Amino acid sequence: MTAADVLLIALGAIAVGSGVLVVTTKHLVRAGLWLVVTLAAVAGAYLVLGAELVAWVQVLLYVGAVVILLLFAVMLTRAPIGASDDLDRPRWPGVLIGGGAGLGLAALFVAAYGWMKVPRPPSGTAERLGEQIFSVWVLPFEVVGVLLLAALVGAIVVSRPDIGARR
Amino acid sequence: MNAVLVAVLVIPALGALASVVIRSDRAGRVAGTVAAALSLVAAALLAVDRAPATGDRLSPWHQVDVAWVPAVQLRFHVGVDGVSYPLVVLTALLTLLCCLYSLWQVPGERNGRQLVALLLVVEVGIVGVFLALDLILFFVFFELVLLPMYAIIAGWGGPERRAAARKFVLYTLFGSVILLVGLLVVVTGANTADLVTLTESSTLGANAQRIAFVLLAVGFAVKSPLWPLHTWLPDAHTEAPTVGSVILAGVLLKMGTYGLLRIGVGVAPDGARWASPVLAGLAVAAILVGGLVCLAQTELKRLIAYSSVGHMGFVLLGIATLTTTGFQAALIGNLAHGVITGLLFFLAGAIKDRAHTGDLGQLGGLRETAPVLAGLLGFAAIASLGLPGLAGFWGEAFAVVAAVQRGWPVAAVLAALGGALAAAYFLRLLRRATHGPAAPAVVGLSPLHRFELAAWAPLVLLAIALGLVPALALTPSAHPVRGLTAVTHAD
Amino acid sequence: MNVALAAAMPLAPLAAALVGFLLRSRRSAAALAITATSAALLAAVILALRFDKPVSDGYRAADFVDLTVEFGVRVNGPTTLMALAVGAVALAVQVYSVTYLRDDDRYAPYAAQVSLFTAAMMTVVVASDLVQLLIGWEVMGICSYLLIGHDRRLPEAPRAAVKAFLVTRVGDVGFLLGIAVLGYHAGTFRIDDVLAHDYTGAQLTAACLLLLAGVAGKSAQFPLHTWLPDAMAGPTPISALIHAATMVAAGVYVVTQLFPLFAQAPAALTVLAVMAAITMLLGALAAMAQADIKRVLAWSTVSQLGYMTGALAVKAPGTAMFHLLTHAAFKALLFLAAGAVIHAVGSNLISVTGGLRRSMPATFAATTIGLAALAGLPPFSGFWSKEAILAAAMDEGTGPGWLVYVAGAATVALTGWYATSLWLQVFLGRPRSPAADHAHEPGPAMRYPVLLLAVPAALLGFAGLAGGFVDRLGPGAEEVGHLSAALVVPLGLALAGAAVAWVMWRRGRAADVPARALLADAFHLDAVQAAVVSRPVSALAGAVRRADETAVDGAVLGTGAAALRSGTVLAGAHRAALPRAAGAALGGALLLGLAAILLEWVR
Amino acid sequence: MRIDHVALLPGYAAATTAVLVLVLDLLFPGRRGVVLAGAAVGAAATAALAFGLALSGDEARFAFCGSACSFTVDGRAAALMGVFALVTLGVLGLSATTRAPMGEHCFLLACSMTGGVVLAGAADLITLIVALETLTLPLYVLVGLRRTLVSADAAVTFLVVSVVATAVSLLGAGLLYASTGAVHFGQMNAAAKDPSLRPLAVVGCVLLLGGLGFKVAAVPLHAWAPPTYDGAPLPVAAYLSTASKLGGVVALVYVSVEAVPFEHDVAVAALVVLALLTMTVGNLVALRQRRMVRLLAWSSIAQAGYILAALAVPDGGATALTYAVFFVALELAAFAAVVALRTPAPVEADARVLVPAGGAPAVPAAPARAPQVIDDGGTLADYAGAARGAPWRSAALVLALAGLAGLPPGIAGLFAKVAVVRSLVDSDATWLAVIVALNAVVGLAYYVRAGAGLFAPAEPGTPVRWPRPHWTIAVTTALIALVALAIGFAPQIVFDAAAAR
Amino acid sequence: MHPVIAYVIAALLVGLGVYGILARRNAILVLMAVELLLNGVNLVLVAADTTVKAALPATGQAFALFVIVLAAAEIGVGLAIVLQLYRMRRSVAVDEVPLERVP
Repeated sequence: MTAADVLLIALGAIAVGSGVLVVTTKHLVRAGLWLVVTLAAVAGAYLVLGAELVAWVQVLLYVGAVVILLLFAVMLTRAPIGASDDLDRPRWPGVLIGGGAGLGLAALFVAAYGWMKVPRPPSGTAERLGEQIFSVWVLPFEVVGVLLLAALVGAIVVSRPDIGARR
Repeated sequence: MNAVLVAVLVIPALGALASVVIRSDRAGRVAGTVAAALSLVAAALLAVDRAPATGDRLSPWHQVDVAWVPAVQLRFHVGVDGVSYPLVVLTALLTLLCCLYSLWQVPGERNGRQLVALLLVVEVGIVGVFLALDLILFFVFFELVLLPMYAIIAGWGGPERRAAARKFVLYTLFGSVILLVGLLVVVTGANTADLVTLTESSTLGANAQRIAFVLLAVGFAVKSPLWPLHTWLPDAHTEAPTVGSVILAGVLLKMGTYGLLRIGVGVAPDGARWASPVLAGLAVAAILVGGLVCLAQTELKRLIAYSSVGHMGFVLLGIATLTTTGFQAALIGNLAHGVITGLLFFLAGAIKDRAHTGDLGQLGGLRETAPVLAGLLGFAAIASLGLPGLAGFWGEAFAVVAAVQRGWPVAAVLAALGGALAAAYFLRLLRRATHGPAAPAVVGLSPLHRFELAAWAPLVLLAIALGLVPALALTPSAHPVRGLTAVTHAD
Repeated sequence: MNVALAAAMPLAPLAAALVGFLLRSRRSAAALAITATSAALLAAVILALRFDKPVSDGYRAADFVDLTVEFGVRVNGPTTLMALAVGAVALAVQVYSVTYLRDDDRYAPYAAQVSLFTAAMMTVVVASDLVQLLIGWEVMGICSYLLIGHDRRLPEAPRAAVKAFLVTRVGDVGFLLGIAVLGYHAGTFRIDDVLAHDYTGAQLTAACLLLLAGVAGKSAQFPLHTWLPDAMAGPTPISALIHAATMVAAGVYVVTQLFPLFAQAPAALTVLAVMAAITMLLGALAAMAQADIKRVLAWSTVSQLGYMTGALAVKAPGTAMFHLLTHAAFKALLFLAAGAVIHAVGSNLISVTGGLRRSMPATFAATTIGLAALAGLPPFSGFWSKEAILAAAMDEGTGPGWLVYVAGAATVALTGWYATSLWLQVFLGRPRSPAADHAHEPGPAMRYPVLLLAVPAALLGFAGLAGGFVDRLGPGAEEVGHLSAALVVPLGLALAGAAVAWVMWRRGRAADVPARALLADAFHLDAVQAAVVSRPVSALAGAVRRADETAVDGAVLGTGAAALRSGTVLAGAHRAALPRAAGAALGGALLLGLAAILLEWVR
Repeated sequence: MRIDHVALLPGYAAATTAVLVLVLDLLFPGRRGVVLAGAAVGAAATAALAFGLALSGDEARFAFCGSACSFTVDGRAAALMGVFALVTLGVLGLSATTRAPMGEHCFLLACSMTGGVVLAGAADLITLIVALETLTLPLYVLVGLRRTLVSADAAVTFLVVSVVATAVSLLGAGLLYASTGAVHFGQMNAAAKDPSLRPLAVVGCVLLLGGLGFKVAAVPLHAWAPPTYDGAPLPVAAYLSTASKLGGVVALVYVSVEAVPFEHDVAVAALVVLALLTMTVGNLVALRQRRMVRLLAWSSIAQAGYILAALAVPDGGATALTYAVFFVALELAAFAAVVALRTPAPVEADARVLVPAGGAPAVPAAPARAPQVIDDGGTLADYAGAARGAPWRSAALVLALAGLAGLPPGIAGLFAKVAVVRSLVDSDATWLAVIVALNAVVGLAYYVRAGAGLFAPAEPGTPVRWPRPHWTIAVTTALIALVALAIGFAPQIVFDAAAAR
Repeated sequence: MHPVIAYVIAALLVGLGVYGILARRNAILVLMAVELLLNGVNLVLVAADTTVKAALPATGQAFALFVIVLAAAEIGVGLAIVLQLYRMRRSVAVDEVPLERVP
């Protein structure tokens, strides 16, 4: 039981706890905010696992961009600020499948790794990773560029009905 | 000569193309008919300067062998020999007659050149089946027939045509997909699809042969059709236009029996020997069921259709005996049935077109109002009940002889009784339709048209010729049949 | 040369038939038919004169690789005689018909059919191969069907025609199988080879019994005799043809040709004897009670055929042949004469005739000869042949022999009775109807055949004294022409029967025989046949058709319907909102994962 | 770090096409023809390069190789790149009258094509998944571009299910990595020794396959396909059912054959189950469809089942790809004919079909101004009389349907079926072959119904001659149909290409 | 340290994500749930780096980065599409989106 384990457990508790709130709260906006907490906690977990770069990208991209987008969307769809009761459908399928998936995976991992112990990974992997991305993974990186461009244009064209509408 | 071999397949295809492309309906029909005539000439030419028979096995008179799709072991390997030649000629002949008939009349005056085109495509498929010496190629041609025939029934048929056509196409496709699996069992097992090689020496294991033969038999049984896989036939025949019925009964069913003999027995002889008793049992059942149903049948075309079930039962019995006598009987039975039932359906069509009913209850006294038609119907019926001296006799009588030869007395007796049944229901048909006072439906029928007589005369003559000179059909096939039995008895 | 002549006998009428079917005018049709038939007869005569030794020749017609069929001719003694009889009767019938069918617009096809019939019978006579024989055999059947059904005015004609063909066809099933057995074991169907081949007893018995079925059908032996009386529906000349020289003769003739086989199959002969005994008695009894001239004659034929098969059963084929010939002569005569009577009074019924002696002297004379021959009174032909048969039966001495003899003797008495009775009722006494009053002889074309036939009917018996003739009859004809003291028994019986008939006639009670209804209906055998065969079969047919349509086809349609239904159900499952899609995806993935784990775990 | 740029040429061409389209759209605003032409040229160039590559040499080319390469271009990959490009070209040809903004339409198609091209060469999981995502993501937008309620629903359906499926396959990939420590195909089966991690590997493999099954619309990840196809603009539906499906097949082949042979027995089990479900459910439900596009959608689900069946036997990869290519050709022909038959009303008649808020029907709000706009597949009944009114287009459709049913004249389809059944029988899965065969019978039932609909008499009042399609659509349809017919007579090309390594 | 902890957290996040996807009506909330799921995946990938002897060290982290970008792109387009849906039917409830329209 090292400090790392304690940290991990703590962060995990936060992540899972707020995750539960994300999928159960009756307030749309709060769901978004709880998501921030979860993502942040996961980012922390990345740090503990020695993946700084991933952690920071997580913070920037997710907490910075994605969540903001989501909140904007919430606004644009005129969601009520207060609690709304019609957010959920019958729960049992979710409970069944979700529970099955989560617990099943957990069991799988426990069975696979048990209480195995590994040395804490060295920190400062960022530059190695970066260089890797620009060498080994440069092809997917470039393709992701195309992907993002497409996403950008697509998002614009979809959300601007006047584009291409002939008059 | 090999050019002719290809021409037999290409000419009808071009004819079909022409009759579709040509704008004027009349010209289109004529073009198609000309093509049919040419292909008949070509088919007849196949008999000249044959290659000498080599050895005891399948040795084509002429053959063409070109690689096509190595990946599925498909070669364009076609050839003709004594077994396939008569059937090829019969196919070409019937197609020509149907085209002639369509020159004169098309049901409901619906676009005749398309009908002619479809007939020609069907001819390509059927002739291809008889010529193919490669299993996959055989299957390609086998399938080629399906949709055009569907279109003929669904497009030019009677009131219930859609349902009948759908039943036909689905049921027969069921047969041919099973057949496909069977063929591929053979091909993958022997690692060749070449029929000549396969019949030379079957490298298949006993078990593979059994599986293969069962699948093949089921596939062909649907086409033949063998009881109890026959129920698509009556509906199809009842609804199909006259020319459709003629082709269907005349040659399309033969693909099944021919395939069973050529491929089923040819490539899986051990399987055949293992399954032959069952096959024979079903064949006898087909004979009896066909006869009894006909005895209780009240619709002209349905009756003829069911009689086909009985006749094909004899053919299959002949094959099932695995004796040369049986094979020869099956082959000549095929031809006879093609000629006679073709004629019967022509006549039934003529009657239904004129009397506007095929119900035996409403027909009657035909010989009072239309003596020639009645006479021809009588002739066709008598020929079909297997009267000695006419084409039908040889196939049926010698199927029985073959059964005796194989040591299946019970099958022989039952089959012979089935022959008696045939007499019973055909005489009943004649008594209902031709004898007695003229029924209102048959009063004032329009006289026979010269195109009709032109289309029927060859069939009448053939029925007599095959009856008096069976050697016409039996001599060419004697050698290949010997080869086949050599395979089936090679242990 | 002989071969060519023999070949000409069937081929000439055949050609006439094929051409005849295309003809329209009656003149040309008649000319053609008569020419061809006379040609055949001429050939038969020449052949009979030239005949010295059996010949046979043919060519291979059908090659079934390990079995072959040949078409050819095979000439021996009986052949020549049979051919003569056929030719003569056929010619007589053709000539007679020209007048008899004077006002029938379908004479042309009729004549062609008769020619075909002749050709078929000739084929049977000269066939050198069993299959070839079978061809003629069955073509004859179909011709009888066509000709019996010829008369459009008679409502029962079609039925009778169908019956005639079907009953014989049922017999032919056995015949075909018999041929198959013989041919298969001998490896050929050539009659000479078949006769030469030595079969095991079982094979022979089986084959012969099967053949007998066919013989019974064609030669109207019990229990397949029922078609013959109904066949009266056909025009009278056709009856003459069928009863005298062709159809019914074929069965007997074939057995004489194949007799060496039967001789080695005692079981078959015993069966034949029983069949013969029943047939001759049955026929005679039924003949006694008929009110219709032609039916009397028809039943008499049945009974006479019984004699012939009886002769075969006692191993005297030659005798059978002899009786066949004499019978051909007098039965043809009787029918044509009866035709004349019917023509004159316009009815078949005995009750409307009477006293025709004066108005129709020629017919009277001819009929008298015919009936005398039928009754077996000396010196007419029937007497000789019948004596020969009874003598042969007595010599045979075994059980079958005695059976045949006793039945034969009894039949002689009955025959004497009904022949006499018919003769008295029709020609003597006074006319019993206006028609009978104004009756008159028919035209020459009908009269001369009758008179010509009277000659053999009267004298053919003496041929039995000519050695050459007897030799030609074939084996077992030794008795022919040798009269012994034993003949008093049958002769006496015949006279007794005649006397009884005369007494009853004088009392005016000629018609009322004991148990008339039962006899008239021939012991209701038709009804039995209908109950045992016809009705069950048609019931079965109906059942099978229903089963085929509901069960077999139902299964097919059911499959289709089931597919559609399941399609509907599944489609219904997709008529839902988006989350179900997502749920399906995730649930599916989860299940796959679990399944994989389980699979992994069980291994 | 070796990079063989020749191997990348098709990829570059594809990406360039996308950019080119953007530029053209900027330079010539509103000139739909120019943009379309540009995109077409780009796609053609890509195809040319790809096939050139395929024919250039036998030895494979590699790029981005560290310890292992993440991009491999052998003959097969090159040919597949070419097919992607050709399909895109065909869809562009059918897009002439689309009511989506042409610039974006073409751009997104080009991006998707890029994804496909890269996918064909992908040699590691990351590249594979990224490429697949690039192939898919633009389609969300394209589906939505009809701007009707139907298409908005379609887009959301597609989006949600797709996202979920991607997440599933990512999870699978993650587990595979966690158990093998490698993502390059070559190395994955080399690694994975640790038995305790085997369960992880198994589950990962199955999840990955399942997630990819979404792309080919394998049951139970299929429910998105019918509504999405039906809601999308016809050309996009055509693209979805061909290129996108081909992408799925490629990914499945690479993963199941290249990546995880060490789990092959498990993979086989999973694939067999998927195959059985997919073909049976697809065919049975297709029996009940009344709308042309939905019928094609369900039929394409069933066809995916046959492909999966082929994948389920050892070295069935080549067969699966062969079948997929034949299927793509015929399916594209079918959609082309449908587009040509359902040619839209002229452009100016077209109102802004974007419905004002309030969820009114999807047709123009003021039909008084604009005639009813035909831009979907319609029902089968809508095709009555087509055989008379538009014989050639109907012929093309019949050809395609026959081929999909596996019957002449669509011999290509026949050979496809033969190939699948053959490989099944060859590896002693005869029972599976029989099931495939029987499914083909069920399939024919609805193909025949659709085909016969064309010959049904038109209801009175409709004009006899059908409106002529835009010339590009006509030409494209003709070409596609000809290709579909031609490869039926020279199928060996496809067989060879699919087997070329 | 014990990687199993991280793995279990990941598993739970995945479970939550799945639950959210199935239980939520609002499309945006569904997308949020997807994010949870993907975070779980990422955690698996990152944790994997610490347990396996990777052929190429830190591959998991690289993979995770790509996943994050993919997720971002999907969210971007996804939200646009959701907004379009909202414009069409004034609602973003996924269970109002039919898979098949019953005419």
